[in-house]
Amino acid sequence: MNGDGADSVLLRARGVTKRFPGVVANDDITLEVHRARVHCLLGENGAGKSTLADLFYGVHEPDEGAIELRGEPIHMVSPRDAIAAGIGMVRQHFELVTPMSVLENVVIGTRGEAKVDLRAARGRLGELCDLYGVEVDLDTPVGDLAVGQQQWVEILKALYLGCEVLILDEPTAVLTPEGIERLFATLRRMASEGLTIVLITHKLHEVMEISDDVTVLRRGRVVRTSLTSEVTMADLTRMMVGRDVDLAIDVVEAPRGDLVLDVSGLDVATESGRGSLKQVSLQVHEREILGIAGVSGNGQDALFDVLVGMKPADAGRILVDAKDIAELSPAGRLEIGIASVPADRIHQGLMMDFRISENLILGRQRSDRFGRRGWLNQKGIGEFADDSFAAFDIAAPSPAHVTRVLSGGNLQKIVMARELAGQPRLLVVHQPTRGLDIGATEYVRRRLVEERDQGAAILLISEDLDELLNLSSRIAVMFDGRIVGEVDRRDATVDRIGMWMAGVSGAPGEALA
Amino acid sequence: MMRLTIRLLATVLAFSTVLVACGDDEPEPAAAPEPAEAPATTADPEPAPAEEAPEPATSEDPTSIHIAVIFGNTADDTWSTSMLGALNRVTAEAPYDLDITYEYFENISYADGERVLRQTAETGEFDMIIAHSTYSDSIYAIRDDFPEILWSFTGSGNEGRGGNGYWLDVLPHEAAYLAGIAAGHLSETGMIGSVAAFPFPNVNGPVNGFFAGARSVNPDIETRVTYIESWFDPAAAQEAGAALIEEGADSLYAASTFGTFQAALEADRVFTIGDLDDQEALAPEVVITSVLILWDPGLRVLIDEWWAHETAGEPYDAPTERIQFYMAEGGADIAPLNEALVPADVIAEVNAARDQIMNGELVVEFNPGDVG
Amino acid sequence: MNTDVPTTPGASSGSLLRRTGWRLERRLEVKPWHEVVTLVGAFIVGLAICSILIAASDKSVVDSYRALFDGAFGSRRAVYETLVQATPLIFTGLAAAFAFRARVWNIGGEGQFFAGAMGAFFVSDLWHAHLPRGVMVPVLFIAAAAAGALWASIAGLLKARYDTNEIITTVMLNFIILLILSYLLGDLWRSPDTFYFQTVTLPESAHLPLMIDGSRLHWGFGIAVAVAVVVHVVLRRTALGYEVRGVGINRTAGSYKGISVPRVTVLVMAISGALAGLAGAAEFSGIHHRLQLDISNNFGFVGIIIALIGRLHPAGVVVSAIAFGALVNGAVTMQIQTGIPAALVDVIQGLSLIFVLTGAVAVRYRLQRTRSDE
Amino acid sequence: MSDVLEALINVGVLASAIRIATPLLLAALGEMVTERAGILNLGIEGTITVSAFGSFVVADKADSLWLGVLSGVGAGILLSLLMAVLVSSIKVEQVVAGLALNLFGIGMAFYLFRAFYPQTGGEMPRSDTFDYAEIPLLSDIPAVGEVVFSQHWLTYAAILSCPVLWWTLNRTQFGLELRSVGNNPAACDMRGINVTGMQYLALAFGGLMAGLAGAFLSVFLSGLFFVDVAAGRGWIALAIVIFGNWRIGRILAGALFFGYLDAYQLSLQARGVEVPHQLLLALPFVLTIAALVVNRRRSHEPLHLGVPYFRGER
Repeated sequence: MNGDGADSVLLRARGVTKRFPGVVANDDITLEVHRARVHCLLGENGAGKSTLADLFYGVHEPDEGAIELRGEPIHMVSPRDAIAAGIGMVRQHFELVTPMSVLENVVIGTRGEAKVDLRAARGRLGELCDLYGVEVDLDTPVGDLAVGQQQWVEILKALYLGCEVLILDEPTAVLTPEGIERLFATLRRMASEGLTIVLITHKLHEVMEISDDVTVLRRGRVVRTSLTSEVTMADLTRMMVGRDVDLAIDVVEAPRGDLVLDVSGLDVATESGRGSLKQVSLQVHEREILGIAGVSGNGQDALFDVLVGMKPADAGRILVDAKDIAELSPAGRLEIGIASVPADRIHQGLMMDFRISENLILGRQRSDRFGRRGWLNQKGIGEFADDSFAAFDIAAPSPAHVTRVLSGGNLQKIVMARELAGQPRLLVVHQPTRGLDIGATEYVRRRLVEERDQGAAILLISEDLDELLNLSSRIAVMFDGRIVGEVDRRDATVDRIGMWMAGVSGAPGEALA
Repeated sequence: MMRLTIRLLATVLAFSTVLVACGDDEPEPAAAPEPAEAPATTADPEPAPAEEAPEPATSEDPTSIHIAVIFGNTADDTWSTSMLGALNRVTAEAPYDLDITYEYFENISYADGERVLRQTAETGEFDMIIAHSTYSDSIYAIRDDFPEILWSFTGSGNEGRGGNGYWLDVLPHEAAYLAGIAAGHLSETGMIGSVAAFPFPNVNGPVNGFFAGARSVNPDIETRVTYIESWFDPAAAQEAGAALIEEGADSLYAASTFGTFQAALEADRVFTIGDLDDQEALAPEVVITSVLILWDPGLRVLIDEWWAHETAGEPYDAPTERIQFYMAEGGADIAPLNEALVPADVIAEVNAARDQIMNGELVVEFNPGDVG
Repeated sequence: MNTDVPTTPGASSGSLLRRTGWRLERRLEVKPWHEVVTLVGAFIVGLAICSILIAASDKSVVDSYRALFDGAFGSRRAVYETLVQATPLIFTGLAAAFAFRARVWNIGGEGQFFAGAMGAFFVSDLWHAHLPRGVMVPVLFIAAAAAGALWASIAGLLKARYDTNEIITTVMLNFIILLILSYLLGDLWRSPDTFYFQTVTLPESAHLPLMIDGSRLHWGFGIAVAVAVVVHVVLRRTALGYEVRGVGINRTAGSYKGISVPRVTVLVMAISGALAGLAGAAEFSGIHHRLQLDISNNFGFVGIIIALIGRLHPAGVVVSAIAFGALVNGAVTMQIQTGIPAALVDVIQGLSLIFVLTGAVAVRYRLQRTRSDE
Repeated sequence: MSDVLEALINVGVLASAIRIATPLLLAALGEMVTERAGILNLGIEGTITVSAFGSFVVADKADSLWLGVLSGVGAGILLSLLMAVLVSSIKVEQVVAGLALNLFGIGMAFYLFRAFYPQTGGEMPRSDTFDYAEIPLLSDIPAVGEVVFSQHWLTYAAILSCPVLWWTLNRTQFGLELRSVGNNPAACDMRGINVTGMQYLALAFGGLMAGLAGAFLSVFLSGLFFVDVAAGRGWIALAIVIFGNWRIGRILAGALFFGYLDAYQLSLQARGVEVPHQLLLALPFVLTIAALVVNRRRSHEPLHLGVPYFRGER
């Protein structure tokens, strides 16, 4: 418990600054991580946590300042140096070679052995699995594993190399509440056996639950490091956000209108079988937000894709305003007023090398407003861009600039401006505030509510329970490709939804058919 | 950006037209070589006037000629080496006591032919430009711009149009016939073959001659031909030769190709006959002789024509027919037979037949049709 | 092949460089002057190395470059010839640039060039006796574009339907069409009155008219520049061009927003093939007037290089095609006048390319000191 | 017709097929390894040419065939390392870099050839060649001995390299890492593997194998160097890699099959059978396209093939 002794400091950042073009990701960061403790790095998205982790792992080098290990400055230019020094990391986006087996993935990069002694490796790995209660088939290609299991493969990779410090970047995003519990239990056990753990998260309750120490980051700076036992959640919130916030939006609900989206018996298979949809049925009405909760990887992607026309349904019906849209292409669905905000705005929503004005018309480049007989209407496009800039308060030098230069929040504003422009009948939204700062989050949520009030039917898929509880009229929960429960917001509680998210079905009558 | 692009494109166009327009004021450069021609040919100070041959030359007469040769392939292929060999011999002969110098440009693609020929001519350095007949179209397209240059193309060609464009050809089918006699005698399997480049008349002619020669001593002999569709691909020629050997051929004539000797080297008792240039030294173990093409008489004619033009000032007047040379006229021959491989009586028989061809007693038909 | 990896700003560097305390950083925006400076720099380095090679073969560097320049621009005719040389390269360069804009890797320009020439020959053979020049020449070009488009569409359709790697299919199609042409030239299409594998000569009525009488500069050059303008307008001002660029930047986002990537892929391949086919028609009807296996001097492959040096921009393609034409054209004069071996000319071309390519990448980065305290 | 069928299993055709297949196999194996590391090298044609020259000139001037092979391999590796600098360090587009390398390599080889061997009208320079290495006893087996055991030692080496390569790729740490680099360089980087270094090694190996292919063409087959010595074999090797779906066994089969088709068409001509042989020659290319379509479900194409890797970008 004595975290103050200088000799117990294992890892230290001393005045570390890291700049990227246009941003200072880490600004003069100093912090100490003590041996055999769980240290949380807490902060909003964009606070600089992942960059700091990358600096600890040699992915990037600090522009100023130094990383110290066991009191000695260590100069790392590559993860190889970090591995050699005994640092392991599990990144938020997994680094797995999907066509290869678990065993092979673990063995990759183990130094000094010419021949892969797969038998020995299998033995050692088996011991590790037993020790921490990990159940995974070592010969399965990792591409076929569930996301939660893939994370265990990543952890095994780090442990296999015998690391002293294990850095985990947002490990709980892909886990069920039950999985989180197991992970935390394992981490505590590892810490008790002498492993030092740095856990990056933006979830307060996780900090409170697992950590010994916590460092709060905001806008690339350290706000404070303290013993977890000495702070409250309210303190942490204030430090994280810089003010007292209540993201809850006052929702005055108008009565819902006609049925817009009527999905029944939907089956969508995926190649690996993961994330498929099984017999999904749901309805969304005018002036209503249906929230879809669930741990990621339980079919949300497939649901989004099948609604916007990126994936065909294997069975079931999708009716919009009582018309079957199964045969409609994504373009056709845009035309009848189905707008969508994808989860990954950079990969699925935007052309980063387009001009901003061009991104604003993506999908409607052949509409009457922006073109005629195949020609683009430059004037129309320009006017629309100016309107959007004004209406959505987009911070960019001009619509003629390349989209790449924008920040995350402004990127999402462009997506929103584009999708909301046509007064959509149905709006399918997937993780609309992921990675946004508080201001942008607030803004996006408010626009969604406004849109609902103007009569749109909104399907909101999110992994952020607070967001769902705050915005939705009703919440349905997906688990393993099924809707396992649905509840009116007024009756929703975190416990109940959490149970469903973990795959425990609700009592009969609670889940709507 | 749009405007920038259009401006850029406009600039490019303007730039091109300006460059073009600038040139408009200048005298047509194509015509320029004419006055430049005389100094270019007489400028060479090295051969001192004192050394000049007495007989036809006046002090006005040229003492040197500079020749350019354009090769489509590299200068190593047998067509090229046969031409270089002839140039070397004619240079040594020094007709009219001329100091003959030549330069060659190799590996010039067909697509570049016209441009390269023109640029060669435009240097004003060359009195005569010789190219393979694959460039005959190109020569006719530009030769009128260079009336002082003697143009020549060598080989099968497309058509002759006279003027300053001379069409040279040589006919090696008689020499191939002689090689066929040797092959016919040497064959134990009763089959001979030829690895040929393309089924073109000037390839088929010698191949037919070769087979006819063999049949003249062994009427039952079987004949096979394989085309490799390349003038110069030793690896393909080798494999084609191997396939023929496998079929039972034990003498291979490399018609306008190169590399069959390698196949013969790797087989038991298989002989090969080189083509265009003497190849015995390459593989004396298997090459019994080579069918030679000799450009010497053709080159002499060209130099005569050029001399007449230079000294008498007569315009060039090439025949529209090809100027071709049979064996008796020195356009082709058979290389001395390999005494280590060919029995003396066969050598004697071949030499006798050669004499007969030379004095006209034996006529070998030129058969450019399909090989049978 | 996964060619659909969108790139976001971030650091990149090899560790060797990093150990020196510097790193490369991707520029957010590349300004035109960056490109110009880098290209000029690359050009100078390339020139320097070539100078060493020239000096090593005992030739005067100054004379050589003077001959090179004279050969390329020294006279009116030299300029025409440079433009003649540039003409097919503009077409094939545009073909590659258009496809690459959509990240469709059409390496089949060479085959599509021949497909175009074959299409042109086919119609000229069919109709030449009956059509006046004013009709015949446009018909030739249309046929060439159609044939090039058709041939390229095989790769486009296979990619759209089966997601086959178009680099491979287009390379294979190059070989296949050359063998088909070889077969036809040896058989059905072979001119009865010549010895070689070649067709009959085109009648005058099918010759592309000259832009400048007495030169070889035919209207193919004018058409090529016009087509470059059209390609630019299509890319910039039409919905199709928008979609083509979009598919090139991020095909996932494109398909989420209703752009049919397979459809665009097939269209792009077809248009790219048509452009390369036009090159075949221009060379066939403007220069050679008969079909032969050797009428392309690697124009299809060089077009790819032209496109990349021209930064996939039609104006850049035109400029770099003319520059390349000048290099090729001037190189012959250099060879003839100074006796530099032909092979060295190829080496010089290869080297300049390597440096220009390097420069084209380098322009996207800037060198940044990583540690101010060292 | 019987000729057509008989030629199919003719001993000479089979022996010839193996001989034709040898350089294709060598180059294809090298390219496969290169591609497994994520680099698409279109410059094999140039590499083969450079190596053929390197082998020839040293074999001829130093009068040692073994030195010749060695220097050919060295030349191949050098050119491939230039490719590595371009694509792996500078990250030039791989397709263009390969094309530029062909231009440069072939030009350089021919330039140096002329520097060493000015042609003034004499014969083509020719070096010695290796003799066939007939394996005692085995080569006496009827038919099989002639087809399989009377080839060049490099042919045996090429075929034996298949199991060795298989073992290296699938049973060693190095092989595992190499395959990983082509599939997910970021994962490897995070694991401390030097991605650039692996790609350099893979390209060097590709250069070594293309170098052997070049040496085979010059100092084994003909003892000659000429500018078109590669004659499209680099491209066919590329096709074989795809035809073989990046699998060693199938690449071996593919190389033999492509060699076989060529030998077969020559044999048919030698038998006087009239076939449009162009169509037979086109068959390998058509089949490669077909293989691409057929294999698409179980493709072993490296996931990151042809894509430059930048740390920190995804």
